[in-house]
Amino acid sequence: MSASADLARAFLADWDPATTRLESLRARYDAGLAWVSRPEGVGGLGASRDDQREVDGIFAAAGFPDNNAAANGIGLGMAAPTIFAVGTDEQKQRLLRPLWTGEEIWCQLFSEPGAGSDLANIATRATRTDGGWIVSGQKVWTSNAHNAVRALLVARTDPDLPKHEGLTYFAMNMLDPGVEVRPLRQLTGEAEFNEVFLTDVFVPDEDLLGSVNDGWRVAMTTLASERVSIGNSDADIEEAMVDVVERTWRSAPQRTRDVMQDRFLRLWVDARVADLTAARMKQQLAAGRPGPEGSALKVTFARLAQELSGLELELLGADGLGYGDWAMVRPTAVVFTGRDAGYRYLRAKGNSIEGGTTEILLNIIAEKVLGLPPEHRPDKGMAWKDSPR
Amino acid sequence: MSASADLARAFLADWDPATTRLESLRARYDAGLAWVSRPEGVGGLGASRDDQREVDGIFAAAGFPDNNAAANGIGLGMAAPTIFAVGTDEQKQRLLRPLWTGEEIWCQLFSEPGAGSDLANIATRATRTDGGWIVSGQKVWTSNAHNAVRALLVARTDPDLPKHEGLTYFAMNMLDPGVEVRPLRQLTGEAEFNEVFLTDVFVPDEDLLGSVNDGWRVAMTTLASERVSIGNSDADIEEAMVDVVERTWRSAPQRTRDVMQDRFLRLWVDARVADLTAARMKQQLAAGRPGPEGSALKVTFARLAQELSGLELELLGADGLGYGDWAMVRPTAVVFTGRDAGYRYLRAKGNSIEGGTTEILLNIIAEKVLGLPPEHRPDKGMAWKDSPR
Amino acid sequence: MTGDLLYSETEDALRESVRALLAANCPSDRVASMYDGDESLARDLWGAVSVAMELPAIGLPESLGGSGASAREVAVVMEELGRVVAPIPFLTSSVIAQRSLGHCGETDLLKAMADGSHVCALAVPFSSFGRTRGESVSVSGGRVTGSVAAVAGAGHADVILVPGLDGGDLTLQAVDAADAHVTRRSSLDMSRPVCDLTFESSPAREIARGQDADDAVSSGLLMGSAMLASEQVGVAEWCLETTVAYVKQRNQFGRPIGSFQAVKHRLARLWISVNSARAAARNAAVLVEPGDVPAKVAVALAQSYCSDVAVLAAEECVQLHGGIGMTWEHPTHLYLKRAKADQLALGTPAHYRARLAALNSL
Amino acid sequence: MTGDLLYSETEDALRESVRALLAANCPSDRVASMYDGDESLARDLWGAVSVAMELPAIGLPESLGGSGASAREVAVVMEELGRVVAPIPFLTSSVIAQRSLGHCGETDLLKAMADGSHVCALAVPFSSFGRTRGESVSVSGGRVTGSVAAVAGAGHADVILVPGLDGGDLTLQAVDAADAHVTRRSSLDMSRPVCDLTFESSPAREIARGQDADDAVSSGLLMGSAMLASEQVGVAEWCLETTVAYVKQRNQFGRPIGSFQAVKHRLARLWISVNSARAAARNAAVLVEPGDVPAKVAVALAQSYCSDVAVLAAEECVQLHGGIGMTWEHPTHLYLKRAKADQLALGTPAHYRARLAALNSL
Repeated sequence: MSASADLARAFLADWDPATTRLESLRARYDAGLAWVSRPEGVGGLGASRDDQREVDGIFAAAGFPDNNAAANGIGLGMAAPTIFAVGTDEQKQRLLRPLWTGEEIWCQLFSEPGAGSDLANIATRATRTDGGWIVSGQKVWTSNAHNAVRALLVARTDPDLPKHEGLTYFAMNMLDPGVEVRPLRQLTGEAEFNEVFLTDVFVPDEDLLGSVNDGWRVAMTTLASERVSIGNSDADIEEAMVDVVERTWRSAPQRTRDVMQDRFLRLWVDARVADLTAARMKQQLAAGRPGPEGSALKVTFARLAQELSGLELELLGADGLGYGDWAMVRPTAVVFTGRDAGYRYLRAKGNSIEGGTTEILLNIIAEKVLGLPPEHRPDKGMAWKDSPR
Repeated sequence: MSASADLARAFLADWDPATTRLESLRARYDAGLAWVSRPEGVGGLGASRDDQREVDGIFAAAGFPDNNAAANGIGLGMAAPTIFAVGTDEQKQRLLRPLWTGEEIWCQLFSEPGAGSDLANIATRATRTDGGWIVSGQKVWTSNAHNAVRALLVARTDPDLPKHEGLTYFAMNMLDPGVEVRPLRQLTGEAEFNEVFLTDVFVPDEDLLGSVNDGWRVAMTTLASERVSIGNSDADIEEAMVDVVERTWRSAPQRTRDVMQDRFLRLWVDARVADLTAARMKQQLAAGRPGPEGSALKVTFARLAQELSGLELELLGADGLGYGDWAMVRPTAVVFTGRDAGYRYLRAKGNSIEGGTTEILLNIIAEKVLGLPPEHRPDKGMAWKDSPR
Repeated sequence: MTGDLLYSETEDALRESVRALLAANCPSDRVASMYDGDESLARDLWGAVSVAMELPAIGLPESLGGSGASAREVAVVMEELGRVVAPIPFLTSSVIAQRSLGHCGETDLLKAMADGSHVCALAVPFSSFGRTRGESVSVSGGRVTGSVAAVAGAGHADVILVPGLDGGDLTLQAVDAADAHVTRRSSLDMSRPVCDLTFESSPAREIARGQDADDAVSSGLLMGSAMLASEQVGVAEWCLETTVAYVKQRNQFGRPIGSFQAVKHRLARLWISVNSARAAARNAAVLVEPGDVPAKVAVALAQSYCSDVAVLAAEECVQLHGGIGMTWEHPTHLYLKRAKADQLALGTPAHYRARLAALNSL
Repeated sequence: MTGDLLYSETEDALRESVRALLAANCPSDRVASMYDGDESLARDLWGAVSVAMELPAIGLPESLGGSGASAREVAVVMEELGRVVAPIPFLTSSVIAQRSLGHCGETDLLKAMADGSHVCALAVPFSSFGRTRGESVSVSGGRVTGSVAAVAGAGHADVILVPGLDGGDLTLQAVDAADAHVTRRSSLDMSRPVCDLTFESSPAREIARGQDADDAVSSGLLMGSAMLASEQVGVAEWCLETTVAYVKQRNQFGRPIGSFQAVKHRLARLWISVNSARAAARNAAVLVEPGDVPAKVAVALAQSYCSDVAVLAAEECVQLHGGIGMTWEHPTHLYLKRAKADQLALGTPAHYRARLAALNSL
């Protein structure tokens, strides 16, 4: 029983279940019981990371309202670590409490039509003005933009520097009148993402995160946490694709199974071995030896999700020719299970694109792990404004 | 019945079967009945290409000695077209007759240890001397060098020019004392090829083929004929790999076939479709519309030979663990059929390397057929002697 | 020996006319709007191809009001229809149903189809492989009762050809579409949606029975499979061409993405596959007519190969377009859905490989 | 739950010693000369590993003169032996035969093997999958007659363990190698050549019968398959590392060939595969001991995956070395032959996939 757990029990002993949800969450934050390993005064106790699960369990068991983490994945998973890493004390005080309680949903304004794999090619401009910055440009592939009140924004502050060097990181207010959010419909019919158009959005100096022109470094920290979580997410959050397809397999006609046996078993073996590889990566992380396996797992799981979902439609025959619904809805989360096979097939195509394309991840493995030479980059070292695009 | 055929019959009517083999062949050449579509005076009649098969048939039927074309593939397939294309009249008179009759076997001295895929990187030097050139360097992957008396040689005559521009083509005498031929043993155990070391070999001016420093262009002509024939050779010369493996398949235990059915059938389908693709290419050629399919077919047949021969060993189980013979012999030709499966498996590995690697051929298709941008080449336009190597 | 696998001059000319007609009448945004329930393109385009080129009857003999085109020529039309994912019942009515009816000598119905005013559909699941046993429909006293799921081309059909069992006999029945319950299904490929059909004592006219009915259905499906391979070539070709064009103009890292060697090699390999698929599909078109064993082998070979190539081409098209290929706005998704549905249609490649093994004692 | 898939500190230390010993005693040119009939390395190396590290007995309990190493540790030795394609009968004698003998409680023979002076081989074809029926050898009155083809590790064996039928019963018989006809075969992998064995009324001592004999053979082969997966990881690893080093220093077109993206991506994919193979092989080593269903699943998973990865790695090694990879002079061919023979050894991946289907009702 940890000291954190004792504090949690003591807190709950005093807690009146009639308190509103929001007041309850704020009180828990103020008691340092939000993220216990973070420092005191900003939702934590400076305790061990290991205590968190125990504390969460105690609150859940007591029927304490939760902060609906799933609705604010970017806030909790990317914005909070970034603010902890580079934020000022004032920013931590101001931004982290509403973030953790879910009062302020965050989104991430990184990708642009001209800056996909080449993320550093961001063209959204932030120009100096009195007491802050004026931001204009277009962002794309923004999940949750239509719910968010805050954004992690990367914008170009100095086009005379090489592309990686003139970028700056901001915590932008999404409610500014210059922000227009448009749903971006995908091949599944749904609009999971948005396009975000920024027209003369004012960002005050107090919302600058880190230093001017140091945005690339900060963004890389943010993205590293994302990639580890993507490579690894299937196993934790929902049923794995292979389990879904294994169920379809068992109910397919024997004749179909006979002719597809070797093909299905190859994928099944690959998927089970991928699980072992993921398990081994977690053991390495736990042993304090982080490796490059996160990128590798993302490549593998993307391929498997695509091949398995493709095979599943073939197994289904006539049923595979149907499709649940093409209506343009706005899902709250991407869940493969519980949807029809056609959705799985189409949505899985994005697995090798979002959060780093397979091609970029293979480059990373080749260069960082194997030490092979980098790609030829004609724009290397050039001022961004002069570089070929 | 063509005029060429009439001449052949007339020639044979006069021919005394007691004539020696060599005299017979020389007489046939002198009568213009060697390669009938070539000009008169150099073994031809200026007749249509279509007549050749008929004429060959007539000679064969009459029991006329043949010129053992298989033993001089490079002479007939590469040297002769090159000499016809760029040779002087004197060279045609001097070189073509002994080539056709098989008195002079040819080999090809192109590849070097440092010039494989990057063939233009040839380092063998030919320096001017009185009445000719002095050649030094090392060549590799030379078939038939140990039987040859003549070689198609490409050597660097001007290192101050960019790499493609300073090369020159020669018809070199292999009997020169500066030529040393060493067998090059391969992973099959055999030595199909040779390394050839050239030390101050004298090549007289009369053996220069084409112009000084124009060797690259000439070499490309020579290689184009090689690649078409490689892409296409399996079908014509010997039993196709798929037929060999299909036989092994039929005699494999039913249990093995059950579990490998889909895998074998995929390869079988690919192989049959490759045959149709080859047939379609031939129809296009016959219709006067040559396409880039030669390179594509070579890529496909290499892959199929490798995958099929790999599968064959798996089908054989215990028998696949044996191997005919590791003795270092010097085969006269590469024949997959009639050898054991282990040999086929190992030898097929070379199919995607020799005569243009699969990687280079895919580059060619991407650039020449699809019009995609060329690879970055840091040595482009530089003097060869200054370029990075 | 192999037949002529090239395109004749007549075929080239036919392709040119069809392509021009489709370019003018089948914009991809209107295909996309079919997914949102606007089916106007389906009717408009069918009208256009009927009036301008009499395409619905291209394969019928001239005596029945058709153009007497060979399977080779019909295959060229299929390639072009695939290139624009045309949402018309050409495959289901003008190829499959016409072939089945032709087998039964149903000249009156065929004549009625010649000007495009009558559309026909064979009531088998679109995923059917080679034949049907008709066991989900029973026939009695000139009426049919039962249901068939996932039928393609039934949405705008006037006449449904229903395989059904009368006692132990397979029969083929012509049913007026007005007498059937036709339920549209939300389909993976809305440019060729499938319908569930239900018959409740629907009045029917028998057009074949026993072996004859079986043969009529099989020959329709065999011809359909052969022609589907050419559609798949058209789909694959559009995907390849569109991707090649995109990677030339899309820059990242200061270079066209088409200058990255991994991209180049993938596209070169795809080109090899598409080129091979063309040879396989042409071979099927050349050999399919007699419906004999060589025809079946050629069709099975083409379906084994072309189905997967079309899917691969569409998948590569999405991947190499990056995010834009995932959007509704870009037409690529229409091709991905068509390619995947086509792979399931008329039997999957795995089924055809198993058939090839049987046909060749492998 | 998954066991510990990492290498322990003990295992790292063991690896280091074995690697140093092999680096000093197993040069690749001497492995190559085995293909030309010079087998001196096989005996010299076996002597070296016996004297310096008592490797032949590493897996035996200490009571029998061994080191009592776990399967996890033995697997580390196998990885290192694979990295140098070591031509010693460790897998066949110290893993398979020892396991079978251990099952029968044959302590005398095991003790005799502890110092490496006795080498044992189980007389089954090296391609055997899981078990044997022993039908090619008959047993009668303490003598065995019959033959077994393609046995690995029999060339230098002193004792042959022969499964044979006595009436209807499977038995396991110990035969002195001197009493058997051992014919060396020219083998695909001469660093682990196979022999054909013939017995003509050879005197034999029965060491197991019936279910006991069956179990002895099966447990030896199961352990062998698990350990083979680690050998395959070692083979794959050497091929990957050697290729990566080569493409960094080999220039063509003024650039290292490792700067071409198609090459980079292939090697990155290969790294992913080798890394995954390691997880699968470790899992088999962790779970194999009890020989129960989870052990069988883990071993089948590892064999299904690692066999193909080793072959792929060796094939990529040849291809990316270009011509030099095709030469006798370069050691790559030794790994290609080992990898391919290992793929056929103890059952092919296809057989293991079929077994996984059966074990998991797939």
